[in-house]
Amino acid sequence: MIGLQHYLTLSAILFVLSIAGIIINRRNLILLLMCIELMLLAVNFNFIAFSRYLGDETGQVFVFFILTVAAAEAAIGLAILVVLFRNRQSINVQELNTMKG
Amino acid sequence: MLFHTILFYLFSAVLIGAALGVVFARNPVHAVMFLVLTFFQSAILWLMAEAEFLAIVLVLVYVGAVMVLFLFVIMMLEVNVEAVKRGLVRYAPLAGAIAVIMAAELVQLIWLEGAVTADGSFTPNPEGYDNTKALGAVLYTEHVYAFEIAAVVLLLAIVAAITLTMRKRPNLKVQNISKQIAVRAKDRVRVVKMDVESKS
Amino acid sequence: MKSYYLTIVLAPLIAAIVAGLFGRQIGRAGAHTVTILGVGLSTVLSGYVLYQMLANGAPAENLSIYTWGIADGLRMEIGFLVDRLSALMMVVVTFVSLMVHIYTIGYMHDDPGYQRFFSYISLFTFAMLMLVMSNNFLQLFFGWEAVGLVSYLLIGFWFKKETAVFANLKAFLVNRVGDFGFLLGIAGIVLFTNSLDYAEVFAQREAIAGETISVFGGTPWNAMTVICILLFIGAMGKSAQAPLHVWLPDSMEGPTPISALIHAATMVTAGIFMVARMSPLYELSVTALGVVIVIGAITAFFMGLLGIVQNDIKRVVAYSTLSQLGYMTVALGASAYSAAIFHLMTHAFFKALLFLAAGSVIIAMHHEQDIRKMGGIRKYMPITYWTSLIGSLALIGFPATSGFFSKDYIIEAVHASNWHSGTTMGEQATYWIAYLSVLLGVFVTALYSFRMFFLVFHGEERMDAETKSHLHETPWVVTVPLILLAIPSAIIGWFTVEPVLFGGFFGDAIVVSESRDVMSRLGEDWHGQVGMLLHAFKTPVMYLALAGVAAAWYLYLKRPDIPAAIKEKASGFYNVLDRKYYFDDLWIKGFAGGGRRLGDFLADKGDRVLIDGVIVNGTANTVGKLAGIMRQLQTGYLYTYAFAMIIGLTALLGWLIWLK
Amino acid sequence: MEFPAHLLSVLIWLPIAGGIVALVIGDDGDVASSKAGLMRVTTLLTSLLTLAISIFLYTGFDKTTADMQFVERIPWVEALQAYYYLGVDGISAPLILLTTFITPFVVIAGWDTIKTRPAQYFAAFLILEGLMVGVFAALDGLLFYVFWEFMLVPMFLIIGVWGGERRIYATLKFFLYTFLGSVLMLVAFIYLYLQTGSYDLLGWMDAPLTMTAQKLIFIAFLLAFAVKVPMWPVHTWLPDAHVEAPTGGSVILAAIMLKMGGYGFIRLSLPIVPDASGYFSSLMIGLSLIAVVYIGFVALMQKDMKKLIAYSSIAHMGFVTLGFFLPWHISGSSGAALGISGGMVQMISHGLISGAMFLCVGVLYDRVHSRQIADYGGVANTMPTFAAFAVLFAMANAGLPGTSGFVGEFMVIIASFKANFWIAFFAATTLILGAAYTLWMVKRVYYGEVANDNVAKLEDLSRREFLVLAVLAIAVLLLGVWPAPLIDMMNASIDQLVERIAEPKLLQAGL
Repeated sequence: MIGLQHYLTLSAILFVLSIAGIIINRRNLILLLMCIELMLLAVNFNFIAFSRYLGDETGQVFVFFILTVAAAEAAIGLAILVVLFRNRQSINVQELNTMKG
Repeated sequence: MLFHTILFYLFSAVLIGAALGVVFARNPVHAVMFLVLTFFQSAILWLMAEAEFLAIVLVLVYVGAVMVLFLFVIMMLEVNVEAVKRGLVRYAPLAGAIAVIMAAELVQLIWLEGAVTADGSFTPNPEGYDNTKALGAVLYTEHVYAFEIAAVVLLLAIVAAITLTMRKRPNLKVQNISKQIAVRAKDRVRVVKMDVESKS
Repeated sequence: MKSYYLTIVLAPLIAAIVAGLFGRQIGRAGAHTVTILGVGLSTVLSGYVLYQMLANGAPAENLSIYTWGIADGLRMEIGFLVDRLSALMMVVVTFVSLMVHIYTIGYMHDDPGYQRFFSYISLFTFAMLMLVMSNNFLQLFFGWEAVGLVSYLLIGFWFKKETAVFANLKAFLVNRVGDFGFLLGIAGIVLFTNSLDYAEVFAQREAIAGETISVFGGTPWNAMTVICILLFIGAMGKSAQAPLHVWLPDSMEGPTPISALIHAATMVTAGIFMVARMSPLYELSVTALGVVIVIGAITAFFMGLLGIVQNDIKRVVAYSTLSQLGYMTVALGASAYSAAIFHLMTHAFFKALLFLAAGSVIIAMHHEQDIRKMGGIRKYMPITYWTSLIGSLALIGFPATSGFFSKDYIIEAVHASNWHSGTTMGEQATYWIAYLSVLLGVFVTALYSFRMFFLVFHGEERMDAETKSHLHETPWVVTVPLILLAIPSAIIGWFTVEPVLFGGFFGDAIVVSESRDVMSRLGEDWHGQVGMLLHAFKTPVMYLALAGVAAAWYLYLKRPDIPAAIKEKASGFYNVLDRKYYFDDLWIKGFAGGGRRLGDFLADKGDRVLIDGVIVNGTANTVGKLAGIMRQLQTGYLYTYAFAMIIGLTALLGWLIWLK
Repeated sequence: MEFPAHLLSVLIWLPIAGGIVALVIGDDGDVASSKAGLMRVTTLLTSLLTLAISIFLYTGFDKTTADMQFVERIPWVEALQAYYYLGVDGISAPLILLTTFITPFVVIAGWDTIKTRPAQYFAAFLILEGLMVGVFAALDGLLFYVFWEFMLVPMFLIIGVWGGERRIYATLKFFLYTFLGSVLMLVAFIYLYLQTGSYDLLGWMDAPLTMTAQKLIFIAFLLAFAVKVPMWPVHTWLPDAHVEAPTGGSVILAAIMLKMGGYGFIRLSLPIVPDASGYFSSLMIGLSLIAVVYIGFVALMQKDMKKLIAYSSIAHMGFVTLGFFLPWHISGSSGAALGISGGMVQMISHGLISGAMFLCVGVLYDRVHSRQIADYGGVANTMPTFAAFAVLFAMANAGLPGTSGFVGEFMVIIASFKANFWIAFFAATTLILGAAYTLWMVKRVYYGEVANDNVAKLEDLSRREFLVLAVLAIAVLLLGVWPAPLIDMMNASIDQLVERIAEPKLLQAGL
């Protein structure tokens, strides 16, 4: 019988994978963004599973908003990426250390 | 119910495989394709959890819009994939360690801690339940402000993205139409009065 | 009478303010007119007050003017206590001050700071009157410090002179050392009586004497002894007793009228006056009296010796003043307060006279003060000569002059005092130190006085021709005060010795315990002035004085080569005298220099290195260094921060799940 | 006499409003512009008006009661039980009068010597004035803290913007020192709030506290106030701040801001934690005496006039703290109040004298642009009137009777003799040390031959400078000759304070 735990486990696996992905793909901004999308997906899984389990639509409303914000985030993130590439001819994170004081 | 279970495991397996693909793909284009696959599988699993509306939205918004955007950008930028992927292994142990620890923590939480009641089975929805309708009913009543704000956020994202990527090219030769129309004769021709010059 | 007293005090003050603030508007004549009027008014009224007391037996008055402040039950008031002691002091102060005012017209004639000078000396008169008329310790301290202030201003009157501004700073600081003790003494009095008023304090004096106070460790000291010695430290500063005497010779950098008024006649006697005023307290502490008499004896003899080697005309007189102040102090220590005050009075006249005469010579010599460059001035300046002679004779105690009576009785008093009849070793030693000092002091006094007298007025004329051609008697504003001071110098002793010393003149103002009352014992042998003159021939005092004069005559007029030879032979001793027993070195190099080095050390090592360097900036540096290490973690790469967050999140989760 | 309603509020907010108006008027970036002129006149009038109104504080003050007067109490932050609660007693009223008295001088002193951003300069002083009055008038802990901290801001700007060469170092040091101290004070306030449920300062005074709590609170207060006073060894910010601050800044700093520390001790430490104050009183007396003696020697060797006066301020403030902590060492029936009164008088007097001395340095600095003693000599030749004032203030600084400088020292020394001979002994060394460092400076700066061309070119006081110094001189002399009005003003409150600290809180609380 498939239940809450299964969904949660799936979500956990996705989450852990996305974290590993962030660490491994630390140099490529695009892949980082994709891993973040993956992570959000994992979160969404949790919300949906709980929403279904508790019979409360509010969880799904949350997913709805997360999707909205994630879309906005992806759009702006990619826009920044484009600008960045235009200015530095690279999206290698290794070269982005102007934050260092 | 068995059929249901088999389907769940099947789609889950594909989902995990696709996610692994996203993480480990050498080519970003492949990674995007794997991500698309991940989303499709997720949508199916959501359907199985009776969240139809969100499943459709996921496919439409993510696969249809966001992923296309990703692809678009990747292809436009023509990133040197090899250079970017170099040194990937160096952090793999760290990634593995963190992944294992976190997985252990989550397993602990989900299965052993009893944070979730032993019987996590979903109660079946009542007869005539319509996920989209129910969601709509909540969204436009209780969460209407948040909904409006979400709209604003999206608008902002559009504005921001356009502003960021708009390019001014100072050396580009373009016509300034309004200036052309507003021009007057005296701006162009200068009448000079001068004395007659005598030969000498 | 209140309005009289107020007028006496305020007239000089108002004159000083007018002359000081509006000096430019009223001009020179205006300045001296207003101040002389002010002081003159005080003189007349003071004389009237004294006359009322003597002739009509007016009682002593103790009245309060206004309340300065009340805190914690301690009343601090400003008020006047006018009894015969203060009345006498008032007359002396205002009279000498008036003379000096007149004299100043001539002496400061060409000085650009004319108005300022008059303002200062009037202000001084005010302060001194406040001091002597005070009925409480607060006002006493006010006057005490105020005269010190004016003294400071006047010593440094010619502030362009480096030596003058050095001397005034020195004078003020040394006086402050005395005031330090004085203030502690006052604080001690308040501790035991919770009052600042003389009358209230004296009423409780027996109680203080019963108290003890632990100063060093747990050893209890008699409270009265501690208080009296502390107060006497103040007197030592103001009255220039060794070792706080160093400022007085240097104070001669000030204009001569000041030396006469402040540093001879009045201010320096404030200490004597104060101890006499406090006689009810001192009488209860034999130890304190012992300290007083020994300090006085040392000052009287050793400071006199220094006078012999000085070549500056004013400094000779200054050392003479030190020595005479020593005499007065000795008298105080012998419980012969009236003798001390009597000597204070006669000394005020003849020493002011000597200073003014010296000033007169200095004017005539165009501000030359070195007696080696004078000589034979007698015939050019007859008035100055004769008045100086009277002054010098009074100083050495020549029979029948005022100094004779006062000084003779100090010596007699020491001889007859309880110290003589004391049984313990300490008392005997004290007696012999005091007695020998005052006795030998007579010889020394005569020697230096007449050394100066002969070198200045007799012998060959050693000044240059230029000076000599201008040498003539000084104008009347100078000579008149000389004459007016010469008269009391010569005769006042004769007329006042009996009432002041033996007539119970001071009434309740001076309290002497029955057993120590040396003056009344001497009074039993009193047979009139003539009797005393005859008695003088039987004591060594007069012969010592005459021997001194003779020695001076022989050494400096007849055989001037001998002193040079002595100087050659005993160069070690001479050096000790010339360097003033190295006291200046002790104060300037020892304390002042030590203080400066300590200050430097504390400022550099304490504040700059230890506190600012180690603690304040050290903390800042440590934080900086730590931050430098932490900074290495901040690579600036986005992913480092992301990793940190992830690791942190994992750790937090782990802590929540497993450890909590 | 009738006095205006909300007198204290008026005294706080009028200068602040005036400061804002001055900011609004502005200066057009030009000192000589008509706007700048208008701004200056506005500033001066505001400060004078504040002074005039503060006279009502004196005339309407009831000297016979120790209760708070001119009380205003309006709810402020209801959730925190914080009130806009103002009131004065004999301890704070003289300090408020001092504040309103000094500020006009600062305004006049900066009249045409401030060339950069004059509007902000004058506005900063007016706002500072309001805040300082606020500190003295506040009876609510939170309100007190807000004023206390806000006070730092204008001062920080004054030193940081119009200061000398090393102003950044000095401001940072000043700010960090004082801020560090006051943060702990806030912690203590919060603790007291949790204990009593209100921010009422007067309520805190009656609150029972255990000895441990008292000790901790005392230490927190000590850090805040000792830095402000400043006491040895947290004094080193003061010389730097003074040296770098513009003249007006130095005057306010020395005359009033240092008093905040003393006020804090007497308003908060003593009554709220009397037992801990007693426990630490030996330490406090020791530190005070170190301040008197050690700092006296340090002051002696300063080469910079402002630094010298700054160190002398530390030494004089040592008398304040000495006086405040004497009561626990005096066994007899009287003397405790004498020391505290002496400390209070010393604060007022030091405000006048140090302010005047900094103004004197300012007069010289405006002409020669140097504060080094070595750059002067023989100033009395070219500036006789000024030299007269300078010597007067120097004498007052040395504690000469007849000037206000004497009154406090006298009372504290007498009280300290009641405690112990040696305390009085070391305290009295100020007679010598104070005279030594002050008069040595006078000698080197004012006396002697004209030292150099700069001195030869000096001009004597302008009318503006003369007015400022003359009024201060009169105040210093008046207070020295007749301090009774000031002492009377404080007596009732100080007696009450002494009674309060005489009975231990521990017994009262049954702890």
